Amino acid sequence: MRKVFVIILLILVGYFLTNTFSLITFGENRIGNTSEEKNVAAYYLNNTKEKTSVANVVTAIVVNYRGFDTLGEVTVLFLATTGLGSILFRRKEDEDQIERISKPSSSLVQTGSRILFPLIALLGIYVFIHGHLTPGGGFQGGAIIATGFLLMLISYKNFKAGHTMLIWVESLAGITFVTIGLWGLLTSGSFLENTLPGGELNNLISGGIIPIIYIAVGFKVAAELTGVLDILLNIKPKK
Amino acid sequence: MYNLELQNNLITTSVYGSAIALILIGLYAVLVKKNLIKIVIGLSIIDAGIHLLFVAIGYIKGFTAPIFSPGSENLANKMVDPVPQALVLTAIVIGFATTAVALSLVIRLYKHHNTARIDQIKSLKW
Amino acid sequence: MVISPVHYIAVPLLAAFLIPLLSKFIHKELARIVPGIVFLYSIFISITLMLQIGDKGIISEVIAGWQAPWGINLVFSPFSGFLASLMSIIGFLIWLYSYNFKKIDKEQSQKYHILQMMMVTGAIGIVLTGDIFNLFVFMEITAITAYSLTSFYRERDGAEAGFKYLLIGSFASVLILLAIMILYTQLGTLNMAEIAQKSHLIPTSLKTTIIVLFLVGFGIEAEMFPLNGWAPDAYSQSPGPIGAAFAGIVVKAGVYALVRVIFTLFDIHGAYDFLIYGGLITMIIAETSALAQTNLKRMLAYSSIGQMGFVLMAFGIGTHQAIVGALFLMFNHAIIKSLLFMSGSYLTYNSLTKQISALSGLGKKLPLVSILFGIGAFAIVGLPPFSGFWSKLYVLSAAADKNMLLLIMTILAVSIVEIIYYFRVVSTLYYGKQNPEIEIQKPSINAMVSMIALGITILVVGVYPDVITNLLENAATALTDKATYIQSVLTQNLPIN
Amino acid sequence: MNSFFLILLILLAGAAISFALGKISSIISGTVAFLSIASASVLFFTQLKNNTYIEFPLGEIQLQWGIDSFGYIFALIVLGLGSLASLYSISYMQNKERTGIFYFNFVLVITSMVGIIFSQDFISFFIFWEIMTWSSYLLIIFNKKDVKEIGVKYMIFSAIGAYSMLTAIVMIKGNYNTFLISDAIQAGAFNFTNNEYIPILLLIGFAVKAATMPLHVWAPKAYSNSPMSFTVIFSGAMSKMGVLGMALVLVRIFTFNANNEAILPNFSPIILQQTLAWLGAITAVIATLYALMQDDAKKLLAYSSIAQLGYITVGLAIGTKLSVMAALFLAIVHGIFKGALFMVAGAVERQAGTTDMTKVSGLIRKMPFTFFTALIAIIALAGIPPLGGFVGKWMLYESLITESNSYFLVILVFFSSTSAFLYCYRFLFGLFLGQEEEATKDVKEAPITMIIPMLILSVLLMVTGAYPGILFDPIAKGMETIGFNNVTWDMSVLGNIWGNSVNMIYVWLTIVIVFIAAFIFLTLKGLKGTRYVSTKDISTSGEIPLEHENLTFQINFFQPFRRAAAPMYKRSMDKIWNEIGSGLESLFNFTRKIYTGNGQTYAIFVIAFLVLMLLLKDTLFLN
Amino acid sequence: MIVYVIIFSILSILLIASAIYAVVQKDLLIAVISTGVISLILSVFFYLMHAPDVALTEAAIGIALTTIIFVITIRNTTRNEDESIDNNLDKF
Repeated sequence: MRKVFVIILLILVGYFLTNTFSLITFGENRIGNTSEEKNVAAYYLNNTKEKTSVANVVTAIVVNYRGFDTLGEVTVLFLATTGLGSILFRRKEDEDQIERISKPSSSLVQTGSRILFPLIALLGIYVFIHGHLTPGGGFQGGAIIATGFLLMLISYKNFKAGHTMLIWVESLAGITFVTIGLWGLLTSGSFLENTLPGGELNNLISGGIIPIIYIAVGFKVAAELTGVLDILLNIKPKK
Repeated sequence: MYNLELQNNLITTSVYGSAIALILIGLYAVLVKKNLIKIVIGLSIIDAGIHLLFVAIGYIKGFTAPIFSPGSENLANKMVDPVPQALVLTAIVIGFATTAVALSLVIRLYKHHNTARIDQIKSLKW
Repeated sequence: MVISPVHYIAVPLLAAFLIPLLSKFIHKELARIVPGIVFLYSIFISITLMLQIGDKGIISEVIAGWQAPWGINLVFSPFSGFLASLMSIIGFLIWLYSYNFKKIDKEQSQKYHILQMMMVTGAIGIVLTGDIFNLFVFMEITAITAYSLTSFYRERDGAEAGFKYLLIGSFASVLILLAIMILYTQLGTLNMAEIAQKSHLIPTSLKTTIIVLFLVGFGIEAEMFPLNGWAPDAYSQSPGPIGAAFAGIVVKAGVYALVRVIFTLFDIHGAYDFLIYGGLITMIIAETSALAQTNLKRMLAYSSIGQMGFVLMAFGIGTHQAIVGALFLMFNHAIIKSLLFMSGSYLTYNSLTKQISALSGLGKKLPLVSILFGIGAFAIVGLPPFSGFWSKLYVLSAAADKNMLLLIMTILAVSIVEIIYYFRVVSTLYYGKQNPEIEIQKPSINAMVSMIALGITILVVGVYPDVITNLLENAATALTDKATYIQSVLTQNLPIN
Repeated sequence: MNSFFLILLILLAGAAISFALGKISSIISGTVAFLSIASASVLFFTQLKNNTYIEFPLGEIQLQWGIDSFGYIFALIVLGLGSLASLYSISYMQNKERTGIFYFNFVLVITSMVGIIFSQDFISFFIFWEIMTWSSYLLIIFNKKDVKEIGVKYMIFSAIGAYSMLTAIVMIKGNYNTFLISDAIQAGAFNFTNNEYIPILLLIGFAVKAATMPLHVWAPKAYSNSPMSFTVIFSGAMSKMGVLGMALVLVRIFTFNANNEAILPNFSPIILQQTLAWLGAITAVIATLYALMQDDAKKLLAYSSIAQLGYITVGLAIGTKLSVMAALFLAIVHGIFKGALFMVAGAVERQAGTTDMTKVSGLIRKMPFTFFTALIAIIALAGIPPLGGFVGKWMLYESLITESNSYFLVILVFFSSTSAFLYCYRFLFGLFLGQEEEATKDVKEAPITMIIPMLILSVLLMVTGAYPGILFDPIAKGMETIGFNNVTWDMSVLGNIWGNSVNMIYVWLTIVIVFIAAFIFLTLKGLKGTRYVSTKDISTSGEIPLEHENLTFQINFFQPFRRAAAPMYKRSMDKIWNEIGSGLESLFNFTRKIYTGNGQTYAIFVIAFLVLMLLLKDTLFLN
Repeated sequence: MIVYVIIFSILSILLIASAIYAVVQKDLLIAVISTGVISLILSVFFYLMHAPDVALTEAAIGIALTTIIFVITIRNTTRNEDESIDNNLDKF
């Protein structure tokens, strides 16, 4: 009964979705001529190169034009970590009984992860340092680093992700982000304003504050995702 | 198969169609499956569909990625729409955060009720 | 530094990122104190900016130096400013109330305060932002914190409530994302002012789809029937002050978004009727469901939903006076329901069960809290001389201007239901048999201060509503004056680059 | 400072101070309450001149306060009775708990009634009305007896009344764009032919407070269960607020011509009038029948109050000069004698511990002053000459017979007022005469502060009986204010259209002389050879009654009557309302099952609603 | 062009198939891995639609992290959708 009703509903939903998207042609150029700047996309494509000296337009949008969204987004992650901590909170007295969810891994795995971890971390750092030049950036790099930590967390029974370090990294990265924003407000009158010189396109050091913010985002995301994993892995498994 | 229109239609169908299919399949899981984890899986499938749709509306046939790599500095007029991509980036991360919270709730519910079936977790009603 | 609306967001964020460091390396107490300072600062900003804009001005603040359509902007109009100020004040009082709330674990209190502060910040962000996707991001901030806070207590069924909330809330975000997507394909912009300016260009069939998606998506946040299944659970299972925050802050943000979409983005008359009927049905179902509740907080939750239905309906009437009434209702609901949740949570805390019957005779043991609860109950059902009466009067006379006799009758019939269940609680409190075994935990000074502040506000506004009506008039004008909104957003603050 | 504000301020301050002092001593608290009410009354009657008005804005709303001759009538009742009742309650409330709350609400009720009298605009009228409602609610449940049933019922009916009034008020605002009562009257807002809803809704609102069928069901228990010193106000003054409103509206439901004579364009206003008159008459009959069956003196008085209010309603509804005058006269006199009777009941309750007539009797020797008050008040209540009650009833009958066009109505009113003799007799006999009970052996007379107000009220009753003109004067002025022309009256002569007349002073003198003679004769006779026996001092067929057996003559007092009238008691309005209530409750219980508790179901609701909206989108959101 | 058509078609079929499989599969672990496959295919889609940033993000977050938190959850709760089979997810 419920199933039939749901399927009827789904058919209707599907009908409306198809109907709607049949009106939005796939692959159509809705930007128009970029120099006319009829819409935001055109404006971004037309101006990013000159005004921000960032090669990756998506990065420019994510970090600068819509940097506020990104700030919100890292906040969401931060809050998810905090929320997870509160949802899966254990009292102090339970703390001793923590058991890693995996049995001790074989030494092969352990050695492998120990070798792999710096490599993965380096890759992540590379990704977010070059966020303004190539695809990738803070989120991607941060997620990659978190994957590296995941390896360590599951292969070493007692690998603590280092709460103190996580807190430091997370807080400092967040504070950097907001402080840069407030610096912009202070000096140029608008929050997150790109106050540093743009530099040359396609140089590593270019784009003003954009790479700095993206690096901060990278560290923050890495710390937050690691924090999420850490919390989840620390749950006492059900007997 | 050389019919250009047919090719276009096929691509359109495969992108939009699979996105909409993902949404519907995810919805089915959320609305019918009783297992909490299945429901969360359903939610992330819906999210995936939405993300695909989002990128798809920014796609412009024959254009390149919105990156001024060396050698393509003057292709501003030939780049796909970067805005949806930026939005999807945000949406993916937010989706992940939501999924993490959802899963932690599932863990707690399981510990509390010793079941992961949504129709048995009804201590709050009316 | 010049005070600007962005401080509403930036300062709490900075504080939120700082708190883990501060509490770990300087002093643990800082985790609880800093949010209070932040809220005080928010109130300070509110006052400064409200004075700055005067009667009609709108401050449109751009972010990152990009002029309105290209970048994100924050709009501080009398309308959004009113709501932001209200949220800051309620947020502060809730912080004050929960400053040393005994039920919150010491170790948990840092997380609690961060989450609570960010929930308010997210709601303020929703209200202030001028960008539809940014609104979505702030909605997610609010939502994530709300899910976590709902399931904060381990000993209750918080997780269940949180999961339901999350399930429905995810639908909301999916629907809103879809709507934003379709909107973007049609207009190529995400700026709300520009959308408002160009919305007539969208083909009708797409436009209606967008509206439906927005209405249902924000309707979930605004607790519209039948989208509000999550609400009673979330209210009743969350910590008491968070129930207050839901009623006073989170739902308000949802209503704001809904109203913004209807009044500013798409000026659609059909949507007014939608609000009226949606609000009316919400009100009837919720209030009648509240009648049979045995759990105090769940009863308050249903009552809250019913009030939100009333607010939506008042907005749906659509005249200037009705909007003033609706805003007045929002204001009243924020302060009164906060008071009810705060005092109610102390009362239930001191009873053996959470049931209403267990409250009997507590009026003697907790006299001040009970009187405050009584004031709240009298105010929410709209008895003069408490503030609830005036909002009801405004809305009713606006409805009478449009000759909606049936509507008036229904509202008042529902109010009678409301009177029944609130008076049942009050009479149980004061005239029930006492249970001598209960040990009473007296509320702490700070909690009393915040409750008394709310109680006094209710009385003062009730006796002399003029203290607030001027603000409301301006806010209502700002909401309906679409042209000024567009103008001030799209031409102010030229880009610096 | 303006006297209006000063009066209200004194009263409010009195409320606040007596609330604060309630913890310390109930006597001090009560004294403060009495002093504030008394000084407010003094201020009112000395400082305020009739037809003075003040205006002040509250936001966009223009408020107007003032006092006219019509309000003056009710101010007499409210403040006079209020002062006496507050004096009375000092001793009555002595040694009771939570007296702070009692006096706070007591003074607040008085304040709000004064406010109602002041209000010349609907907003302040409604505000004070609601304050009156909730503060009296807190007093009704003060005794903690049947809190849920009585309190909730009172609140529901008050809310029905208040909200119909509010609906009417906002409709007046919507149609005529004014909140001022005078403007509304000018614009013909109460005119039935202009708008049917406004007068009907207003009348519903006032009828609730005046306890008119079928909205009376809250009244019996509310009257009998609140502390007696408040019931004095509740029944004596508060119900008159309903009368005030009804009088205002009913006068204006017709269209008037230039000479202020009603034009009768169609029958609808007449039907409304007749309906109300019939409702009043039926209320009187039914309440009288129920009053007969009560064993508790307080309940008896409560039903009797409802019956009396029924007469007043009839008088107002007939709407002629004479009938309205009769109604207003009855309203004042009812305030006096019902106040006195409730004071008597309170005194008996305080001294003997109960007012149950099967347990208390023969108090005449123990409480002579109380008995005297009861006697006088009962005479007035029954409408026996020479007291005020007679004058009112006389006028009412006259207007009913000559002007009502309906003899059935007359029959009903006659029936109920003759039946009223039965319960009047019972009250007096049950409490004060007859054999003394063991349980009430040690009863003493009530303290002096309770006796004084009772005696003052008895004296007032006698005076109004001899010189009804004292009351006719303000009533006539008041009636001229609300729209009657040339209201004539005489100090103590009642006339009728056939040219006969009665001079009340002669009647009074005659009866008093006869009464005194009889009193002396009976006392002398009684002194000689009366033997007092206890109720247990009997033996039935040689059986000696057991100790706990109750053999009072009071049990099943009107048993034969009850048997005869059994069908009347079978189906009461109370039951009907209860059935409606429980029906609604089960309906609500059914609808709330929508919240099944299953999150998935809620999700399906969302999607279903979304689909529904998508299906309807083109009809709903087209423009 | 035609290559694209073929790739898109095959990918979309795979996508839908793995989505359906993720929903119907009773073993939650396999279902979760299918969800990971969805993310994988999705990131290919993104790459093909000239959204390398999104593709990277989806790859890092969708494939790796989302999957791993699902697996942790399953480990902590139950592996079987109907909860009849014992949870034997001791190592992974």
